[in-house]
Amino acid sequence: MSWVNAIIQGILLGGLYALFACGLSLMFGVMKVVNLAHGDLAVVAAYIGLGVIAITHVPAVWAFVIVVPVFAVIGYVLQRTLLQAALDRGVLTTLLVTFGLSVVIENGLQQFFSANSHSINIGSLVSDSFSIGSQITIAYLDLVILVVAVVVLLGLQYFLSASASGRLIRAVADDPEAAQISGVSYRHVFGIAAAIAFGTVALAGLAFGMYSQFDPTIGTDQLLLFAFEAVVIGGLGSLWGTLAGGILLGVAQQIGAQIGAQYELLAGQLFFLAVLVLRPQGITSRKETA
Amino acid sequence: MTQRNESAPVLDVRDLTVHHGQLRALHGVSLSLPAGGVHAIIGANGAGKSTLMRTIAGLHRPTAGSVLLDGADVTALRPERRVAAGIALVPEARRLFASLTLEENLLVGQTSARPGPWTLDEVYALFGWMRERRSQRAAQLSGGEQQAVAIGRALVANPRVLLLDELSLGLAPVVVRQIYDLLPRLVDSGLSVLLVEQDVSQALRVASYAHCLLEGRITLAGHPAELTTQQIEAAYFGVGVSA
Amino acid sequence: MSSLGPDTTAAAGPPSVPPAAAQVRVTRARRSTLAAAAAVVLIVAVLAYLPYLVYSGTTNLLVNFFTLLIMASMWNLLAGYAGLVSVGQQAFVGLGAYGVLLLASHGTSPFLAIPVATAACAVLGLPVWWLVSRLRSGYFAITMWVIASVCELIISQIPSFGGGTGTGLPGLPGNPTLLTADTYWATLACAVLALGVVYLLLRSRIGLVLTAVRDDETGARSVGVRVASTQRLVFLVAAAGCGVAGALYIVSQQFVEPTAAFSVLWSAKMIFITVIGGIGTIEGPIIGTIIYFVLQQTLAQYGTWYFIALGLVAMAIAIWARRGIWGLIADRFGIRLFGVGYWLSPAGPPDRDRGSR
Amino acid sequence: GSGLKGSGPSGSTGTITIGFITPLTGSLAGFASGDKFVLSQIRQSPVYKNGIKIGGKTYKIAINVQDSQSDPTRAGQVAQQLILNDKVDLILTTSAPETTNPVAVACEKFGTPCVSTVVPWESWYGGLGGNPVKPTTKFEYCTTFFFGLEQFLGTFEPMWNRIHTNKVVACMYPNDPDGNAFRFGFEPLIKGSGYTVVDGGAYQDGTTDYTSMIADFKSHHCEVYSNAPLPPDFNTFWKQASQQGFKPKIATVAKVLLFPSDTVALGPLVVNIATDSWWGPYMPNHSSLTGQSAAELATAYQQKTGNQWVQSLGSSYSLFEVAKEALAAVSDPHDKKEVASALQTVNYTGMCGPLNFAAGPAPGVAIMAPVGVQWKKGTGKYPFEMKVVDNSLNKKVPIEAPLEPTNA
Amino acid sequence: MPEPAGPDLLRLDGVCKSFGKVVVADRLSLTVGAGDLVGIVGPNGAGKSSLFGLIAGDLRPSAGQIVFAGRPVTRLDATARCRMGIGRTFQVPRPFGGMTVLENVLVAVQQGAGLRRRPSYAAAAAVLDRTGLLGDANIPAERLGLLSRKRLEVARALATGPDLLLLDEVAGGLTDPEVAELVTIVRGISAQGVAVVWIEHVLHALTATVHRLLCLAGGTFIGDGAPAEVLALPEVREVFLGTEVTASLHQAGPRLADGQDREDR
Ligand SMILES: Nc1ncnc2c1ncn2[C@@H]1O[C@H](COP(=O)(O)OP(=O)(O)OP(=O)(O)O)[C@@H](O)[C@H]1O
Ligand SMILES: Nc1ncnc2c1ncn2[C@@H]1O[C@H](COP(=O)(O)OP(=O)(O)OP(=O)(O)O)[C@@H](O)[C@H]1O
Ligand SMILES: [Mg+2]
Ligand SMILES: [Mg+2]
Repeated sequence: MSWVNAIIQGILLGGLYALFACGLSLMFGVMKVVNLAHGDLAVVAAYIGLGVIAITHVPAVWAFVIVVPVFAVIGYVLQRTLLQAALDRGVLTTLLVTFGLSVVIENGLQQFFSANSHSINIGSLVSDSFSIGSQITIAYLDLVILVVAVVVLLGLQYFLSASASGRLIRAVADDPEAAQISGVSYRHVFGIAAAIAFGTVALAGLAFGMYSQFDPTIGTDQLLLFAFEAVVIGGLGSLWGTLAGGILLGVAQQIGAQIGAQYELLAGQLFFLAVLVLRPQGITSRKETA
Repeated sequence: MTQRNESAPVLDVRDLTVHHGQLRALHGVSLSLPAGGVHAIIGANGAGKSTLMRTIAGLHRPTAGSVLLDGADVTALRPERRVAAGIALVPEARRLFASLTLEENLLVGQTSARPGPWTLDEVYALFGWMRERRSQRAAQLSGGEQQAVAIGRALVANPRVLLLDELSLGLAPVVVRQIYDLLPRLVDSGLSVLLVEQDVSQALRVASYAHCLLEGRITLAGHPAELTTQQIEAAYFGVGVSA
Repeated sequence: MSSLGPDTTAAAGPPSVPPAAAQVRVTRARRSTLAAAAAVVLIVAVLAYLPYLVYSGTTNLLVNFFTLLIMASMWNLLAGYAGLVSVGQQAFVGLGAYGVLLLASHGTSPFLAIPVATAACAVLGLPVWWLVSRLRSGYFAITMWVIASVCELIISQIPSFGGGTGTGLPGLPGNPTLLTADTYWATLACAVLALGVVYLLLRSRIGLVLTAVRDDETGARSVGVRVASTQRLVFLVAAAGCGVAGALYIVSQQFVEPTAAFSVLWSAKMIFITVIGGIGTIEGPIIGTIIYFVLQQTLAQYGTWYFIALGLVAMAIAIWARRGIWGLIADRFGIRLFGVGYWLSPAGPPDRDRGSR
Repeated sequence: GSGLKGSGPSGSTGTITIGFITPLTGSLAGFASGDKFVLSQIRQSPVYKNGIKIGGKTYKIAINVQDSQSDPTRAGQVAQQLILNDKVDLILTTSAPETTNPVAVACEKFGTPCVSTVVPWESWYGGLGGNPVKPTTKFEYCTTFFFGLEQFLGTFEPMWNRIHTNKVVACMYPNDPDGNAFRFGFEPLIKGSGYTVVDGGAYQDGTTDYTSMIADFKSHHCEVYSNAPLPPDFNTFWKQASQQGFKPKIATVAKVLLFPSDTVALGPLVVNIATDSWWGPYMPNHSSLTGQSAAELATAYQQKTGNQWVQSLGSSYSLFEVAKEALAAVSDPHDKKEVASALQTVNYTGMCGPLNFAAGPAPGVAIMAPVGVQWKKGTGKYPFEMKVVDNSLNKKVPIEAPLEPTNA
Repeated sequence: MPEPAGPDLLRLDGVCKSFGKVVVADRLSLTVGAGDLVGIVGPNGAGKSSLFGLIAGDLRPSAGQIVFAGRPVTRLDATARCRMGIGRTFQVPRPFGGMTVLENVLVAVQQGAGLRRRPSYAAAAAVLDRTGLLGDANIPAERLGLLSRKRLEVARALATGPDLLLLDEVAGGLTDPEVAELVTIVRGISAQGVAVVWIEHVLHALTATVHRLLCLAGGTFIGDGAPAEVLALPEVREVFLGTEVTASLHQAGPRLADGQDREDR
């Protein structure tokens, strides 16, 4: 029974990872921006959420109604300026630019908002849960995060593969210049893609702000690597793969934790390596010849 | 389609100078393409033909000179806006969207399409093999197949001016013939074509006018019938032929 | 250093070679390279004598400088030449450090342990390479990071290494003056060796092969390049190089702790230094390390503002000086200190240069 | 005779330079949040402002502040730099082993007197290579003042005893310097006092899910909870514990909830969690530099910065008191050996109460007397306040509120 | 069908390959003798380039065997096959963009042909000279135009010192004088005993050079023999030259304005 619980909790945890990885999957997997500032951006979203709640007194759970659009706009602007400039100069440049951005964000937050930790207060939802049998307890918060992750990731997958805008995003990712001569404004399209990615980053930041507490440095310290792993396990460019990757990673960690608390993270990492040994392209992508 | 004064050029290139970094690839090139015209640009390797085409399409910013479409200056327009205005380029080396399917490539080509006769169905009808391969990814198409898709992608934008860079490159004779046979009909539908072609005889056969480009300058221009082989060869190679 | 000299040869090929080819020469080094060779010898000599000239505060700083220089050069070799962008080189930094710790706790002198730990890192690089060799770009980068994390997690489970608490390094000389001088010489020697290896590697046939593989792997295979073994060689050299840096790190810190030894900050610093200095050039990491050090020494007291400045510098250079500071310098003055390229002369005035001057 | 220049002559100038290494930036910056304020207070005190009289000569005192950036590597590097480049006479360092341990190692190696604080003495002692179980090694240059596992137990156990429980303690200690010190030092002490220990395992810092550990605690029916985690990890754990229905009757936490911001982040779930307090406005202590009381220092901080007082104000303050005590006892402040041995015998009463470096559990260790506190709903400006509920170790501190079960 | 000039250099036996539903090689068999000069034509997408991939080792056949110089090479990778003497060009040039033209060729000389130092420099200069790239030697390959890139492809393949040279559409886009120049180069290569297999759509280049022409379509050779003979085969005319089908193609175009449509019929 405790194993069943471990797996269920792993799936729930995976929801958090997947949601956190969603924006990364779009930026890294589709737009080829290695976004090292991803975690920090999520933290910024959480700070904005905090500010929005303090000023408008909206219920915390509804903060996303304001934060997500705000962040989407930030994403659009950032893409049209900094990130596009980096992307035009190659993938390695995005690595350095987003690294610089990460450092600036972390220290800017610390300078202006101190190193203090915060959390997004969601009242009793934070401790509410329901039980299945005597052993398995499921927290509403975790469940909500998982559901949001599933809806967002599958929705985006559908958007990318079936909608006209999604097609344009993929086209631009393939060859921006060719997109231009096909009548596509690639800066705008990528701006939109970044806006979507940042919207999901905002969701992830708010979710994490409710799930735990955040401070200026936590974005890179804790979740960034897990998010990258989820994206890679799932295969670059596949959002439902990222969802599966996040969940598998969560389950692997929980199975490790079931053996011993010291193996929780190790189990996740070893699982990741095992996946890449068996499927170097991630679990969902087709094998390709260059 | 609105009636136009036949003598008014649809595309007017005036004194175009383009640099690649320090290298001046075009020196004050001027040409005008009348509605319904098929102009060929011929010239040796590195003469600047592709640079001219790409500049007209908006991919290079000229250091001097201007590009006019229907008398309106489009020099400042971005490439995607030029597509909407009616300039479509089939680039050298095809440049398909490798991870998109054949059909998706064509659909992307419709993004800024003007109203006009060319639809996906028409393109499929033109290239018989395409319809059943439409969900194949572009990266997996053969070179010739890719060229055809690139042409299709430009056609569905229903341009007024079609720029074809190295049209026949890599195509089997059957396809080349098919595409060249198509040209007059494209022209009939109101399109004007600017064509870069290494195969001079082929180019001169279809063109109503030819410009010869040498080291970034137009050295010879005229109706194909009026140009002699010697003239062309002289213009083509100038003095500096590599041994 | 004899190979630094001009290495020119007339293309007196087989008899069938047409006259045009017979008149051309392929040159390896240009004049600035010769001057550089002399300068390098002089600089190394002065540096080696430094402990007799300056107080240990300076040499101690230089230890950090050279350690970073080694790491950045290795990352540059890996990413700039072999196209393998890794964010997990800290795996080898940590393994190098813990290698020294392991040997020292069994009675070996830490200084003697440095080469052994370095070799061990190269050996450990083999299974790691087996794991990552099939991966490219993003997959490779992230997997390396995960491997570093695995190393950290495993090491921090080992009680004799101090677990997650960390531990001091036993067996160092008690005299601080001697200790700093020895550490300095060891670091200097390793740095000279590491840069020398990188230079010779790039000057050898491997150098061309690496660039070819980076530019087009399929193309490289088709001209007979053994892609896998070349990349493996470079990967192992970089593993050893980062290992030696880690070994020097523990000797100079005299203390090691898993989170610090396997910190992703190492990779961040390597990337920062290399890209700022100019990736894909031997000079780049040197310039980059100098810039990084100057920034750190002058601005670190400003706390968060220092980091904000660092981040902005990284972004600005990445965007406005793609080829790094060295790229700017080299373009401006047309110099090249370490000549690894080939030059055909007289190449005849190529047609395509027309109008360029 | 080797001709090596070495570190050069130590300054024989009229200025004493004190290095102060603290994590001003990075993940541990919360610990150092009061340090800038403390420095401003210190610099205004007569000794630090006007200089100190030693052997008839007045020396000015310069303080060189360095940021460890919460990075052990950086901490070690700035320590070496302070010693070798800036020729400091003495190094003070604070806030968690990640900063204090590499600094102490460098000081011991390069022979520079060093005082640390806000690190359990066992972590510090072990980090220098000593064995805290048999603390016979005497470090020549390094000293520390704080407290240890015995004092943690001395603070926590009376609180446990006052709540009726089944005496089963859930222990959550990560695999890091503090966590390991608790695992190897604290658990035996708990067992020794008649409690049963359930160890949740040496999890890694930064773990994001604790449900299996919680399930373990639940299945052992633990009613007492003890830990030494990083703040965000505790936040996650405690929220999950409440979701999963793990509700220990008494929770006594170490290392977290020292700072008000963490309590706000946890929200109402923080009420009645107990922790240790080594300093606070309720301490009947006075500055040995100015005579300012603990309450006055806390009030001044709140007025100056608008933030709620933090415990590290007192400990950082005392670092400079200790430095002054040692310097006043030597004949040459630039003689590092002399300063170091003076440090080993400092015995004074100041902002952190009486500190005696000669009488500690190990050489060079001075022990403070913490009290047990619980977080209660605030009555004034701040949402939660720390209230003294148990003064077993320090009877001079008045009880402010009744001890209540964490989960009734 | 002309007999191979020498002993078999390359032999394909029942080689099969398909990509999903697309069959590019259906039990293909082929022999090429040392010093042969063979041309391959075929419609776009017939599998010509894929055939080169199979021979050079970039693609693995699903069945069948490939023998080169008397040794089975089916299991060897591209590197090993190159070092055994198979040199190839790519239809879409793949230069090493960050290196100069000289360095591009040097890699091939040093790795493919195994020469070192001075001999390798000499050989590289000779190859550059032969392919007319001497003037561009110090230019980074990424700055080359398409045609120079194609020349570089030939130069690089030649530099590996092959016994068998696979040329994939190297004349595409060349002017007539340039084609003539290329034909001379290829003839010269062949004269030195190197077997050449040349895929080309520019027929006059091919017919002027090769002794034997193959036409590939639908994964099999539908023609094999002297160029003129092969080009006269009705199947070849139909799928490759398109002479018979031209008329029907006119109907395949899009229906434009009504009036024009009628005119066309
Ligand atoms: N992006 C670029 N950067 C630098 N130089 C360039 C660039 N593109 C083209 N050139 C140079 O500009 C000149 C003209 O090139 P262009 O491609 O326009 O010639 P072309 O006539 O199309 O040649 P080809 O027949 O080979 O396609 C050449 O010398 C080429 O090397
Ligand atoms: N990696 C691949 N995956 C799937 N299909 C492929 C792949 N490579 C080639 N194909 C398909 O195999 C067929 C043959 O391709 P190939 O490139 O060999 O044709 P080709 O004869 O060289 O044509 P062309 O004359 O146009 O160059 C094409 O239909 C192509 O779409
Ligand atoms: Mg061109
Ligand atoms: Mg082909």
